Amino acid sequence: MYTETVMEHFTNPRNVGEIKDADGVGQVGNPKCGDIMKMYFKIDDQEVITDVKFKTFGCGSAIASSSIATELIKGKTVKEALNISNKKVVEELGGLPSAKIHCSVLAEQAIKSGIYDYASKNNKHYEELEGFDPEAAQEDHH
Amino acid sequence: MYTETVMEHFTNPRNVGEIKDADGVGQVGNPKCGDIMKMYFKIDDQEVITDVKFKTFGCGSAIASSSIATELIKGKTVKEALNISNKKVVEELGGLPSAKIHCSVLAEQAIKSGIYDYASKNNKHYEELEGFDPEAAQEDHH
Amino acid sequence: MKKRVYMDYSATAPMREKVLEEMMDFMKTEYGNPSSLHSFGRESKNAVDTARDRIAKTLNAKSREIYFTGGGSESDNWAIKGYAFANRNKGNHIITTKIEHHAVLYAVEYLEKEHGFTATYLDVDEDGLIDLEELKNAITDETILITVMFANNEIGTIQPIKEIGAIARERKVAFHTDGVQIYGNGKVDVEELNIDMLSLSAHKIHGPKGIGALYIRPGIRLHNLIHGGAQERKKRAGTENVPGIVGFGKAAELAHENLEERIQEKTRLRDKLIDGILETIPHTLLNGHRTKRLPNNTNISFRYIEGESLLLSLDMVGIAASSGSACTSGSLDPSHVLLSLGLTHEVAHGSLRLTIGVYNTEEEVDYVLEQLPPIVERLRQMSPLYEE
Amino acid sequence: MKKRVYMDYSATAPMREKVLEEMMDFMKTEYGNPSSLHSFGRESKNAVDTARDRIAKTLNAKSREIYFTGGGSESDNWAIKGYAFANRNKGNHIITTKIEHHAVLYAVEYLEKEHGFTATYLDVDEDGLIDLEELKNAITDETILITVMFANNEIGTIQPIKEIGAIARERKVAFHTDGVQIYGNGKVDVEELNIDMLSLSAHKIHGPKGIGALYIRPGIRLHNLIHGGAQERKKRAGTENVPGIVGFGKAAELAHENLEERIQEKTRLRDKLIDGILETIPHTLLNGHRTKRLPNNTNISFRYIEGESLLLSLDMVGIAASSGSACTSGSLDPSHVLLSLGLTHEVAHGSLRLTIGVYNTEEEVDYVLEQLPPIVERLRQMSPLYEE
Ligand SMILES: Cc1ncc(COP(=O)(O)O)c(C=O)c1O
Ligand SMILES: Cc1ncc(COP(=O)(O)O)c(C=O)c1O
Ligand code: FES
Ligand code: FES
Repeated sequence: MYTETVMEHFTNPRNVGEIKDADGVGQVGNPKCGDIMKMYFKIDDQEVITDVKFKTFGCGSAIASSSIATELIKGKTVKEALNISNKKVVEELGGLPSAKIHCSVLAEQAIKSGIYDYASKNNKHYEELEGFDPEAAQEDHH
Repeated sequence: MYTETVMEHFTNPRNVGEIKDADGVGQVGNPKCGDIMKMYFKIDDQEVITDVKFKTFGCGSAIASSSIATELIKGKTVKEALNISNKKVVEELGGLPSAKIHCSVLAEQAIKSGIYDYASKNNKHYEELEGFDPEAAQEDHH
Repeated sequence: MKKRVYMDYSATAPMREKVLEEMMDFMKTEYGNPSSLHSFGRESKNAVDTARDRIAKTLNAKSREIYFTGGGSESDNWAIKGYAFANRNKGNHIITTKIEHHAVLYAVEYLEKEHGFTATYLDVDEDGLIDLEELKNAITDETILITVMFANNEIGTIQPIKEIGAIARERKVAFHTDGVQIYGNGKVDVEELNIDMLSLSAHKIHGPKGIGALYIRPGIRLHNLIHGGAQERKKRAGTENVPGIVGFGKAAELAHENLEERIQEKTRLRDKLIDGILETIPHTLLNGHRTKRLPNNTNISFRYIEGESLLLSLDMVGIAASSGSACTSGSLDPSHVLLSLGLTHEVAHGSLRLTIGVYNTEEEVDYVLEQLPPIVERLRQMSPLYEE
Repeated sequence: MKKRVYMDYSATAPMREKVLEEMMDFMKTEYGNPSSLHSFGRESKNAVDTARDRIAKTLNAKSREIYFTGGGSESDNWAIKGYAFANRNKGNHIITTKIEHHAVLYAVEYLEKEHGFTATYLDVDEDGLIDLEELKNAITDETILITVMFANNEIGTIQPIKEIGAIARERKVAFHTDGVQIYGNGKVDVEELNIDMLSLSAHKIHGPKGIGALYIRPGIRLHNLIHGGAQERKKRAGTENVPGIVGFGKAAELAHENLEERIQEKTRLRDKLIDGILETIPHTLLNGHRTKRLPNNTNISFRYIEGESLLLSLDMVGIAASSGSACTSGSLDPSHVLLSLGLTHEVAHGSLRLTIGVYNTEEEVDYVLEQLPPIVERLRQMSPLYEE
């Protein structure tokens, strides 16, 4: 059902945990389908993501998506991170079953949500976040 | 499905054939269910059945029933023959499947019909034949 | 040991060794419910997918258009009742024929009798063919479904399916066909033939019993016949019969290797049987179309004798066949198919169906041709209908 | 080789060797359609009769009251739709529960949605038991059928079937029960319990997949679900799945040898599992009644974690189980059964079902008890819901 990459990330997830003094925290998802994803960001003055951690209550692909997404954005600029789509996450995982695509969407949303938090705290504006509603993402991502 | 006795009588039926100068001939049945039974009787002055033959268009149990019925009545008096019921035929065959009971009824009817013919030609009356309608027996025995 | 010749392949065909071999793994070790997440279950799921691919390929269909069922009868019932119930807002009229298998006939009658549908039962000619003009004329604004069998199980006649499919398509009526007998005996291309739904059964092609399939064209909406779990893309509930499905897939694959050659070989043996019987035994009559017929089907009426006696006699010399006679079908009426050809009850009763399979040899055909004449003669001698 | 522990027997149980052995004859040589007249067919018929006898015996039923089907889902659908359609002149109301298997639940919903019936779905308490008073109050003049499952497949709770049967009898309403899970896990006496219809499935008792049965009390009238040939006394068409039927018969016989002892042994292992988990892992909760439950069922919610991750992790150490979580059922919603007990979505998601079979050993139970705690701990560490 899952690719080897998914299983590998599920078994050895990268970047699990919390960041106490995070510059941005995002939480998305909906317990209804069994998934909540929380992401913590450290972002430096050059808008580079120096650290990122996650906690996920969710299925195997939600965990693998969190893991690979955090890997993808670590060391990248905020702009670059905002351009990571769920498609990219799926690609990197070597594919997901069609019923599981929404788990990768969750990862995309968690990134956006965390950066949104960082942006509001620091009075920054990213056009990639236009139209993004962190409330909606937390309520229901379907 | 069939007992050994049925199969034996089907394979080696007794008394197959016609009697050209028969004293009585009975024909019963209905091609609708696949069965027509014709029985020929030679009956002497003492009302003893000295010979009997049959021809049957019908299933295995119809043929076996004809065979055993003719055996049962050969040498018997007309009265005795009239008292042979289909139950007796079934018994002698060691049983018939329930859907095949009507095939044995056919044999009982053929005897009655043949004796009825003999009786009408010889102006005889048997109380066992009261209510017996050879026309009905020929049309439909169900 | 007594000689045994099985010539009743249209009733059911023995499993081929390779089919059983593939099934064995799934009966012995690879247990697991394909809907389960764990690895036991996953292995089962792969096997199911492979089988679906194999069957789809033989029909020029997509895998996701194949739904597994519990057999040909279930497929027929599902297609007909499921389509009728789901589309009754479009109309309540169904067109079928008088010579369908009972799984179709009784499903349609049930809808008429209990659920307010109406039906037209098309006549067939003396060869068992429907009239395409009659079909066209039968279509009304209320018509939602045409169900005409591909090839008849008793007399082997093959209907003009392509033309029927074209008419259905043009008139925007769904077209179901019972393909149980044609499958493995002829080419079936659901695209070329415009088939919307097609019923199949595994045990007729040397697969296991109790497993079948329904091909459903995308866009065709059916109610479920069996509601419940999410199996078969939520269209047919019930834990998948994995060994059965695997066996069906293998049987389908095997049946379509050298399909053309096999058809030719079966046709040769069939023709030898037909010609041999008609030439050596008087008062005989071939039922069904002489050439538009299944390559494995011989159906002959022997006047003056009755089918069950004939079958019993053949059975005693080791030949297994079937008849259109009363006694084998659980009913006492003669075959509705033979009567639809215009045969009298009496003649319909005296009919014999010999259906050939891959395992039959020329020697077996010769054996039948040798055994049959004295048996027929003996039974005729016992028949009050027969006068030399 | 990696250790493999199968504890998902309620999903499907591997065939026992003796079952396969008896089936083999009918897959290899004894082919023949049981409805055929010839000797090939007759041998099949005898085998079918034997299987029917064996099953009837285990239920205190008569052989002629047992009808073979394509599985438990078909049996449920047939009982419910068949009874409803055949008795709609008496009324249009059906009573069932909120925790039925989907084969029952969706069949009832279908009748409501598409065929003008109405239904009452009884609540259950936190242990999964229905309230008999509520049942009585739900019966109206329109009520024709009560369908309440014998034992639940997810949480194992066993309903007061005898009392339900008595109420149904007294109020002259037909009573169907889904016996798929209880069969082989408890005594079922259709007379003592006043059961009018009972669904069974072979693969849950180490028989083959794709075969089931419906017990029907004489006098209970159903429409056919599958019309067609005269098989199963004209009530269920389709060429008999002879190997499947033979295997089912054998499995039923084996499951009822020493039934009492087996139940005791399963109960012992089950209790060890339940107690072991509840004692060693905090924030856990047993689902279903503690004692009125299937002897083989353990269902536990682990707070803060999600079922699929748990199953995947168990699978990686060779343990096959199932969950009431979204992801295994083809739907994303949590189990309707767990929600009916009053669990929140989140807790319902974190549940695990371990179901024991005859092949499980005490060592395997120990292995699970050893593997589970670190897995749960690891997943909890990843969970945003968990605070130590
Ligand atoms: C309680 C219950 N009813 C019905 C079924 C359906 O049985 P089957 O999968 O054989 O159709 C199952 C198992 O899936 C079950 O556990
Ligand atoms: C034409 C046709 N349709 C349907 C069926 C029913 O198939 P099954 O016996 O697999 O249910 C058969 C065979 O019995 C058949 O010959
Ligand atoms: S997180 Fe919703 S199912 Fe994967
Ligand atoms: S004679 Fe009518 S079936 Fe036997």
